[in-house]
Amino acid sequence: MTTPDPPPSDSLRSVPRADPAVELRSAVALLGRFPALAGCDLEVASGEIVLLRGPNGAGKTTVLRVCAGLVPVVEGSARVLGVDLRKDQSGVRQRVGLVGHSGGLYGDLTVVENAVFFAQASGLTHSDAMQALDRMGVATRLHPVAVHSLSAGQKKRVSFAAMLSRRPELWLLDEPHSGLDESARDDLDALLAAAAGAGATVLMASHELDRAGDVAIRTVDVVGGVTT
Amino acid sequence: MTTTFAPKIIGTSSPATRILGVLSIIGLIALVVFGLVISPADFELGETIRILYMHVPTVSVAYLAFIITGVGSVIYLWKRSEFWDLLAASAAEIGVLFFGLTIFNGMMWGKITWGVFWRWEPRLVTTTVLFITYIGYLVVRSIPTDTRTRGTVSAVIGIMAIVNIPITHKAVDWWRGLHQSSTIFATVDPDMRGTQLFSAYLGLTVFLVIFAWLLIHRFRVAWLSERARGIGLDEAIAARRAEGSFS
Amino acid sequence: MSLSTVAGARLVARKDLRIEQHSRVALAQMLPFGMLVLILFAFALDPSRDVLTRATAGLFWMTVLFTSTLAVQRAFAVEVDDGALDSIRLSGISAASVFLGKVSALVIQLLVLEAVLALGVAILYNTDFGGWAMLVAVTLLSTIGMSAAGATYGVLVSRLRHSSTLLPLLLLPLLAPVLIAATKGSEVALGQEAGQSWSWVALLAVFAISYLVLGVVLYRPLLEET
Amino acid sequence: MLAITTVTFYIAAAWIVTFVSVGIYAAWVIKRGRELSEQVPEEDRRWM
Repeated sequence: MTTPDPPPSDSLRSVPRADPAVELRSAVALLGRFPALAGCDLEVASGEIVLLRGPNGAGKTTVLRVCAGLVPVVEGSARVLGVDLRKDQSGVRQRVGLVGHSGGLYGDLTVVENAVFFAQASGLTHSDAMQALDRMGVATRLHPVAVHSLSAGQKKRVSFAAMLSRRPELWLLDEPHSGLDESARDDLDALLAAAAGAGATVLMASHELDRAGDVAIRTVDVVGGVTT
Repeated sequence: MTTTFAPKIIGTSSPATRILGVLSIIGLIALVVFGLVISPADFELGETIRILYMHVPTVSVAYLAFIITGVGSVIYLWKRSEFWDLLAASAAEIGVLFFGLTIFNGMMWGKITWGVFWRWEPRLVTTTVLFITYIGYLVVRSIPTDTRTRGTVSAVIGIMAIVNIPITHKAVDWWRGLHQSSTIFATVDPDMRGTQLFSAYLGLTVFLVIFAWLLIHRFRVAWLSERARGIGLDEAIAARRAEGSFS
Repeated sequence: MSLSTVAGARLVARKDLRIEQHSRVALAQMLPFGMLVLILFAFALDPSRDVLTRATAGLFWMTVLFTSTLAVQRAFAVEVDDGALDSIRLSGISAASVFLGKVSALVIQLLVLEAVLALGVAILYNTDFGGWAMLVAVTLLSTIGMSAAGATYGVLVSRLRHSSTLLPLLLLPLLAPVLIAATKGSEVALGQEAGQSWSWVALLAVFAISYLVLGVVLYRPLLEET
Repeated sequence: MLAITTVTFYIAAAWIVTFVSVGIYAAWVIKRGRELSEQVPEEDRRWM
């Protein structure tokens, strides 16, 4: 059941360049006592856009949460942005951005309050937050609306804005295209391409192969807690 | 520090625990002889002094256990070593057992002395509140999570709880208008003489030996069950990986 | 990049108070609940036999204790519901800031609740208030103590399953000394009982300081290292 | 020597319950240790 390394990793090793952004080796991660990751190997070079593809429950979300330093790796090794997560699990948190299934927002706060809170929590300013909302195309009329009354797509834009304002080096996106309308998906693709162009790395999970595949440089299949 | 298995010995015993086990049994027999037969009834306490030969050792051992839990919790959060996590948990379980017995013995003593099982006597109240505190600790440990979260969460409770012991003592003492300082051993009557005093200290010694014996065994059980869980994990991982081969 | 501890704590506290301002859960749910408990106590204890007057302080603090577990539960439900706690863990806010922020917001909300409940006690139980300095000291210190212990256990149980039923089991025994000291301290302040008045205040201060220090230290392993 | 009175019942209860509880707990721990040591391979059966 050992899986060969994906081809790009070999070519990476031959050419001296920056450390890979993500490097999981036989990583095991538990949710409760369930091994959500069962010896997962994954390598993502910096600047890459990688799509994790797989059915529900394959472990895609856990890969993202492991890379964010939110779920510990109990066996194997995990390095993200040069940080050894088995030694310093939280060392990478401030440098990554995660847009998960749940929005990671406060439903009772307004769009602006959420965006400003998370920007300030990362040491940024009010105007950084407003710029990010602007960049994500969140209409001004929505600014004073409580997040819980937004549609799924609008909420996703706010989550992206909260992440974007922090300028993370590694973007971890769970089903980023779901819930978005066609024009928003185009915007998102453009955003991801621009982010990768600016040196950020994007790791996203999706079971929607048709769409997310377009922007991804490389697709990795995940099933049964391992990459295949 | 690694005691490897001698082939003849099964389960969690080792030469050291065998000696402790034999000492425990001899000690308990001696305690029965001294506590129930040889030593006389007390001038003030009457026959009820014999309950103190059980009461004082169990409560002392329980507090000792909780101190070990507290210290183990601090060291676990600092060093993150499995040893201290499991030692803390093992000690807490034994502490809860002995605390339960302390409350029971206290109630028996109360029934004779006051005619009722329960009175709002400071020691009984404090013991009961702390008993429930540590039941919380054990409940949290029984919730399935990964080892690290379980260790962290229970260590935090172990530390919070031990800080609470002196505060609860003071609060309950003052609440009952008991303003003089009292220690765990205050129930060992300083007026006790001869075989009474001897029986009291014999009880303490015997229960400390039993505690050491139980703690070693319990720790080893905890250690083994972590290893068994590791084997279970390997199987779970294999099963998880097999999910992929169907599709 | 990172905020100072105080700035982070202020940010978190302001955020929690803003959430309360929008959702009004404390005002519209916890406060009526507390009032209801005060009234139910009266039914259970038969108000005509002036048990209530004698037990005022105890009943008041029991009510506060129950309400405070609800407040703690609510304070961490808003973090967990939509995964906002993860966003916080990824932000630059230190664990100590999150703790102090959560505690400050809890203290402020509980103080308001206590003020209204005290008014309710004065009317329903016909209590004469007096000994203001000590009442204020007792209330302030016990509220800080309850909030500090509550914030620590609140985040702790949010990491586990069955968290809503686990919280009272863990929190209430820990708060037993606070209940005793706050009740006795209040009785002394109200002149219902003679006693070493300030020793209760001192005990509450020891409790509050201990659990503030523990919370600052222990939030790190709870939020950052797991 | 312990005099036989009504008091004896409660004293006996204290002693017996203590002895029996500790005994049952010890037996449970030992039994559990034996079960587990059968599941765990030899090389893992060291304590620290």
